[in-house]
Amino acid sequence: MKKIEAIIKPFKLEEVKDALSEIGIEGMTVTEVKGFGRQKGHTEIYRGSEYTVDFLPKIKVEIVLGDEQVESAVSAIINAAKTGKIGDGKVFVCPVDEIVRIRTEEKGENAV
Amino acid sequence: MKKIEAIIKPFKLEEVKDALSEIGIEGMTVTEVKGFGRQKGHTEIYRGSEYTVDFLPKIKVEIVLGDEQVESAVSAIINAAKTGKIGDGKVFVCPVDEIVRIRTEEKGENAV
Amino acid sequence: MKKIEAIIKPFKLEEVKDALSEIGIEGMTVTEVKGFGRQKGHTEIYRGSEYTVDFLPKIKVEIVLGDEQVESAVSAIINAAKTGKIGDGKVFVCPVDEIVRIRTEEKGENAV
Amino acid sequence: MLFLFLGSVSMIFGQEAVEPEPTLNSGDTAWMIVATVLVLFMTIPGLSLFYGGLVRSKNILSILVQCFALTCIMTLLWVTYGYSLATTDGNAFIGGFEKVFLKGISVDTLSGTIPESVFTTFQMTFAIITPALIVGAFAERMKFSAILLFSTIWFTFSYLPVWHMAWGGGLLAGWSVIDFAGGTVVHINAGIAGLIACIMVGKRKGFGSAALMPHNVPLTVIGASMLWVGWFGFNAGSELAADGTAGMALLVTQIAAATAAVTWMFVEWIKTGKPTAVGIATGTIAGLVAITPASGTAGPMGAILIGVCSGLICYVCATSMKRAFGYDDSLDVFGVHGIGGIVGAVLTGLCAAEFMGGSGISLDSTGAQIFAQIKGVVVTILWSGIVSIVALFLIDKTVGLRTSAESEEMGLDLSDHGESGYNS
Amino acid sequence: MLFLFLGSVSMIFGQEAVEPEPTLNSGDTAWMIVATVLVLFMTIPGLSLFYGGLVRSKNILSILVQCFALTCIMTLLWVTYGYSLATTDGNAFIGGFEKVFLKGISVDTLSGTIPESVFTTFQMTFAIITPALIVGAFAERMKFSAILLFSTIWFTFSYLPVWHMAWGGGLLAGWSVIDFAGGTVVHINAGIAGLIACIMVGKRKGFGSAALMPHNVPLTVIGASMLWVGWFGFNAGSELAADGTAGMALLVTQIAAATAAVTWMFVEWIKTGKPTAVGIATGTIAGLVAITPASGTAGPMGAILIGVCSGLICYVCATSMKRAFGYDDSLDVFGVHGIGGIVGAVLTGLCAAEFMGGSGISLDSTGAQIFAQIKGVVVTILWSGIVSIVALFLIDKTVGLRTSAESEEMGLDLSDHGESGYNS
Amino acid sequence: MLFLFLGSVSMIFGQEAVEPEPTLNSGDTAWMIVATVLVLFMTIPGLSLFYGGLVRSKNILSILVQCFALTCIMTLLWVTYGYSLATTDGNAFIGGFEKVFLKGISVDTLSGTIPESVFTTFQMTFAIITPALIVGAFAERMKFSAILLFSTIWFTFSYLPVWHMAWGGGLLAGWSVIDFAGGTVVHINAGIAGLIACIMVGKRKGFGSAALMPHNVPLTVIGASMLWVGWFGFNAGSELAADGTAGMALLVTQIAAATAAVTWMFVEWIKTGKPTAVGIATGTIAGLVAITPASGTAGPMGAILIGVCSGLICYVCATSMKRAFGYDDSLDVFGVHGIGGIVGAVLTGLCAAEFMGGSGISLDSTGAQIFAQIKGVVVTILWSGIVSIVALFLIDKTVGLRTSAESEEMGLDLSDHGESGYNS
Ligand SMILES: Nc1ncnc2c1ncn2[C@@H]1O[C@H](COP(=O)(O)OP(=O)(O)O)[C@@H](O)[C@H]1O
Ligand SMILES: Nc1ncnc2c1ncn2[C@@H]1O[C@H](COP(=O)(O)OP(=O)(O)O)[C@@H](O)[C@H]1O
Ligand SMILES: Nc1ncnc2c1ncn2[C@@H]1O[C@H](COP(=O)(O)OP(=O)(O)O)[C@@H](O)[C@H]1O
Repeated sequence: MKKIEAIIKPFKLEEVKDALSEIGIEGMTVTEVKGFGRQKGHTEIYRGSEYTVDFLPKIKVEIVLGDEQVESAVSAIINAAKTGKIGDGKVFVCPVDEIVRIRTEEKGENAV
Repeated sequence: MKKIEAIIKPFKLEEVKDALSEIGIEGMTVTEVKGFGRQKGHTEIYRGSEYTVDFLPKIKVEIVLGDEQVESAVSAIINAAKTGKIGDGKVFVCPVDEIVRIRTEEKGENAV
Repeated sequence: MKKIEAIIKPFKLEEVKDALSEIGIEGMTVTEVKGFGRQKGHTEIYRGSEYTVDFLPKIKVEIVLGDEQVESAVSAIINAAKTGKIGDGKVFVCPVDEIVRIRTEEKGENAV
Repeated sequence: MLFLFLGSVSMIFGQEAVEPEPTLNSGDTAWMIVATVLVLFMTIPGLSLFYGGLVRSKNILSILVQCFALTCIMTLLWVTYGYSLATTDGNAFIGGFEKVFLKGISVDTLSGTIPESVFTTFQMTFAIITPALIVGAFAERMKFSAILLFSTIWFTFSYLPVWHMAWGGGLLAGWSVIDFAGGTVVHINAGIAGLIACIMVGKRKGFGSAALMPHNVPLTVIGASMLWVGWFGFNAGSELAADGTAGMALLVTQIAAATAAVTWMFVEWIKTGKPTAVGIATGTIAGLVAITPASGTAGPMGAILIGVCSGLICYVCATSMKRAFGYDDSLDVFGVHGIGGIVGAVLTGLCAAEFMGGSGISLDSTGAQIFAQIKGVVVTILWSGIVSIVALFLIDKTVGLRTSAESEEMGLDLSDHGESGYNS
Repeated sequence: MLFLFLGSVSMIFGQEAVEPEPTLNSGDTAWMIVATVLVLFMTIPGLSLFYGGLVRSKNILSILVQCFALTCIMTLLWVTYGYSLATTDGNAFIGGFEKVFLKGISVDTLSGTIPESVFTTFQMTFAIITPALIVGAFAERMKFSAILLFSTIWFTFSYLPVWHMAWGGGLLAGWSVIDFAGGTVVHINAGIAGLIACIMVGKRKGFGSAALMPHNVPLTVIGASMLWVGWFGFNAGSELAADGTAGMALLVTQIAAATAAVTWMFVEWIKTGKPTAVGIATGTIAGLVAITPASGTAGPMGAILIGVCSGLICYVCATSMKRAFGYDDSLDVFGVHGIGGIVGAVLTGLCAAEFMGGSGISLDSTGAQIFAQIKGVVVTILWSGIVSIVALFLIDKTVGLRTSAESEEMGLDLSDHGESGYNS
Repeated sequence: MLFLFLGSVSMIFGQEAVEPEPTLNSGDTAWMIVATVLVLFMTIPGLSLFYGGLVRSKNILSILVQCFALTCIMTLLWVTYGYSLATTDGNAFIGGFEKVFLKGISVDTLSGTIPESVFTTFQMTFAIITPALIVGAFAERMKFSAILLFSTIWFTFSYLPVWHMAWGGGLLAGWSVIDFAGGTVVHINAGIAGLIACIMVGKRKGFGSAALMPHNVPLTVIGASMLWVGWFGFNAGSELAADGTAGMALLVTQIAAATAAVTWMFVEWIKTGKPTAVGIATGTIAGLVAITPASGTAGPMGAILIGVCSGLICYVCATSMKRAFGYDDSLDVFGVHGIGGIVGAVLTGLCAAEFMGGSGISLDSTGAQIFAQIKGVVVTILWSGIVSIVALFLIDKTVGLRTSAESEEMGLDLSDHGESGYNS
């Protein structure tokens, strides 16, 4: 079992969600995060001084799934989230040892 | 060493925290997240139209701990977080290679 | 490839970011979290009663990087984030299977 | 002024001065229109914000909608029968029906030196704020439909009779009870209803264990500021004229509010080490409540006394007493309005005395006046208490008082109003 | 009062009563200074908050800056030529230039019983709020520079002429159209401009598919409360005196606002099961808009009728009609001000009738009055519509109306004003 | 009006006109009660919000509590000795003690044509806002206890003497310095105290490197709007009557505020490419400050001149000058109130001249008037500066001025008041 973590641009969330639904993935957890990378932040003006706001708003999407679904999920995310402009984000895949659904105590891939 | 990530209903946080304390786990990190799954969101009304708010507020609890504590921690979380209704959430367990306590630079399970 | 997760005190974020930049790490993702640990929260007063606010604001910094950078990154974080007072936080290192840059679809360490 | 003029003309001509028909005074009218606006401003946005900031974010809209809807509904009830039942002649408890639907009010009808339209609108704003005050007691758990029902019944059977008893020539007026601007009619009346209601509706889930913290203290402080500012319309407006008594009401209102706030702040500072924002704001309201009945008769020294007493006593009631008895008066309607109103009502008798710098009760009759004040308090407590119990009992047996546990968990904003207060 | 005095003196001496020069009345002046303050309060902070709460958080500052900047710019335009072109004698459509730069206004010049300085400032606040109302229609997407240009042109070629036609002795005045406080001059005028503008600027990205939810409903409710409170300056202030008509305007304004809000609330409750905060707040504004032209002539019963009709009709327009036609009038400027203004203008004719408790049109002439009202509405719609189309077309071809897709995505706060509303 | 009447009666009878005792004028009284309410509204909630939005969220409550507590404490100090020391006869620098505890003020005592109770409350609101203005300079780092101490000392030894010098027949009055509504007494006085205090308390941690961004710009814009609205009470209220001068003060205040805001906006737009919300709001305040001393004597053209100059000069001072000198005047108390006050004080001399449309200084004496204005400015700067230095030095050596580094990090809300502004 794996966990996919995708850092994406906030306004792409809906499209990513829809792309995942299409390949049958209906569960995910979403966090508002701030990203720091090559994409540079905007400048804000305050009292005549300009400040660069380094950290840009991003969305982290986490999906836990079975090994065989990983590949299609990653490409669904990439297709939906890509704008081709800097700051589009990353997808990471990590190993997961165990999954439990709290409601039913089902374990493993059944719990997803 | 392992990391437990539990996605739970927000109002269960206190109970989960207490259940973990009871088995001697005193450290954890908590994030407000939004969950998407089988549980369907509420509808909101705006200007006469109804919109379904897909993403539901959830809480992610992260605990890093030694291998032998994992089992009891998972069952403590499950017991405390369960309502039996859809949307109760999931528990994931992932491997962790190393832990450091910043203050003392202690490493491994001592750092927890 | 590895993911470093560091839980730090909020006002140390700038210093940690700068310390990482110095060793060539320019990408990271930051989340506002709440921490529960040995450090005890402040008390707030409301209507004559005091309440202890258990959960303290912390910052989680996530960095994905190649195996050989891990050590220097961890020590950079520790040096920058340390105050020596309780509540300084933790650094965790987890394994990562794959990384993709959404914009270019580059994979592995090139995607960082 | 016109009196004066007519007086002087008569003197000039050596004629008999006849008591003149009151005519419209534009200065009094200007002030009373503004006073009306200020009292409306107290409820929306003032009180709404004061209360709204104190609840959790999932219930902010429920408070705002409750205050807003009551503003509208009380306007219509006042027009329909409230004005008539409160103000026209009747028996010792209630007036009659001759002015239902504001019958007879035209552009030309006067009430003293101001248009009757202004008088009825001014009094309408009092009828609005009183039920709105009560909602703080059962905040975060009572059903919207039940609140509207309760307010309508309570307005009809408690607000209007107490109005008539105190200000419409009824029972309390007969006892010469002094209630210049509504300490009894508004604050005690509402405070008791709040106490009964919060007990009968029951405690919020988590009360006593979880910290049910205010979600937005700045809103509360802004709301308190607006209440303060609007209160001058309430108190100085109750003179119904722009004259020396209105001016003195302005001054003593300001002094009592400031004194009570400072008292609360220092007591809290000494007891807990930290003077809080919610504390100083609540202290101000306590002072404003307590000076209300006295604002037409007290002098500056009386105002200081009333400020110190109300700040001190309401602090104890909103903190220790509430904890001791264990009722969940969520936003301290009873602790501040009920208790503050009682403190003020009793001290009104004392501070009207000449030796206190008041407007003229002699030393001898001070005791009698204080006794009359106490009688007024007791009648109001009983009346409002009984009406509240009966009304809540009936509603509980029919539509039900309390929202479901699940709705309470989710928040009244979503469950009752289908909306969240904050989105991104 | 002084009239009265002079009258009585003359009677005493048996002299002929001469129509006296109007002199300054301090009560009227007091009221009109305050009314001016209240109308300014309607725009900033009232309207700014009402609108600001309804947009997404990335556009909050754009709304606030737009309202604030228009307040300043309209002040200067009014001083420069607005007051002169609107109020001085000219032809049926526009006044003259003799008072440009407020020439001739001094400490001693009067306008009726109040200083002319007060009259011009009072009217300035109307000139401020009218263009500010329009910004709700194209919120979240129109460029700041284009908004300032459009407002300047529209103010000059639509607001000033309609003012002159209705209140400056022009065309509508000649037809005896009743517009006591600006239903036509302000609300229909702005509502039509909003409709045209939202169509010509185009829909927001995501309109119809994504939920473009209000980011802070409490701000909206506070703003609506402030609009309500300030509206008494608007309506009762339009009497330019503190007298019985001002008092009646106060009363009917309150009744209509409350009635429309309650109507909206119950309709929404029945249709969707939930009475929302945005709903009841919007209903109030609909009622306030609709009573505006009628506030000097309607009685309480007329106010209830106007409240019910405007609540009902505006509800339908802001929900179903907008969806049916598919234009993105973001904050319902047309649905509430345009439609509410039209409903009010027409009903003004009816409610002025004696049998409706109004101020005296006989049954016979009611039909004629309603017809005059309709003519006034049509002229205003055409005038404002044509000016808006031409102005927007010209701006589109020169500086452009709409912000780039990227800026819209990022939000106008950052793209136009270089600031975020909220930081930590 | 009464004068007029008595005059005409006397003429009729051919008697000698005797200077009549002033009697209460209900219109003036109505206006002055409202003006008092408006000036209180400026401090709470106006100024509190304006400042509160500009700090980081961990310090929001500290600002709100400081303003609120100062409101209360200054009320009590004014009642106790402030009114007496400021207004009664004494020497050139300070008054006497005969009205301590408001001795002698009753329902019947008048001050001109209004009750003395209204006059003292009106002036009390000025004594409230002046120390509250100062807290912006040392926001986010000074201890609450030190602030209360400093304010009390500064009020006693700087505010009261400058009041007496300018308005109580003292030194500046002797020089015929014009300060209609408090440019010198309030704004320069507070601005200098702010400058000294921010230097002596030291910079905030991170000043100059980190972006200490405003946490809630909408609060700031609302606050600025409320200050604007309330300022009419401040300026037009300073006439103490509802007459032509009050009306003109209303008009010029509006014009100057709008002009300064527009000036700031365009300068910022040109220099940085973005007109910000904080910018336009600050520009308004600069204009309001600068017109304050001139509001009783300037005409519309003078108001435009004052607006342009204050917008421009304050922009430079709050941006470039502050950066050049490196002091951390957190919320620009000196840059806006100090500098704006000085600009206004000097231009008051010019704009009172007849050729500027002012109220009547001849061309010849304009130079002398400007010189008198400058003398007034210099005296105020020295007086307030010295009192501030001594007071801050003493407090620093006793209770300490500055909060600990840790408390500053945590935020004053938790460290001084035991509360967070926002919870969920
Ligand atoms: N090494 C990293 N570890 C964790 N997150 C990263 C890393 N590098 C980039 N990110 C995240 O990805 C986002 C996009 O990265 P950026 O370098 O700006 O653009 P791109 O992905 O197009 O090269 C960042 O804002 C950050 O949230
Ligand atoms: N595959 C998944 N990956 C990550 N998080 C998930 C996944 N499936 C569900 N979740 C999280 O768990 C929450 C509960 O899931 P849901 O399907 O609604 O109910 P249940 O867990 O009772 O079956 C979701 O809101 C989401 O946050
Ligand atoms: N076992 C754990 N798992 C996850 N996070 C932890 C754990 N223990 C501590 N933390 C995080 O680290 C923070 C600091 O820990 P704490 O025990 O207070 O101090 P210290 O790290 O100095 O011993 C906590 O607030 C929490 O966010």
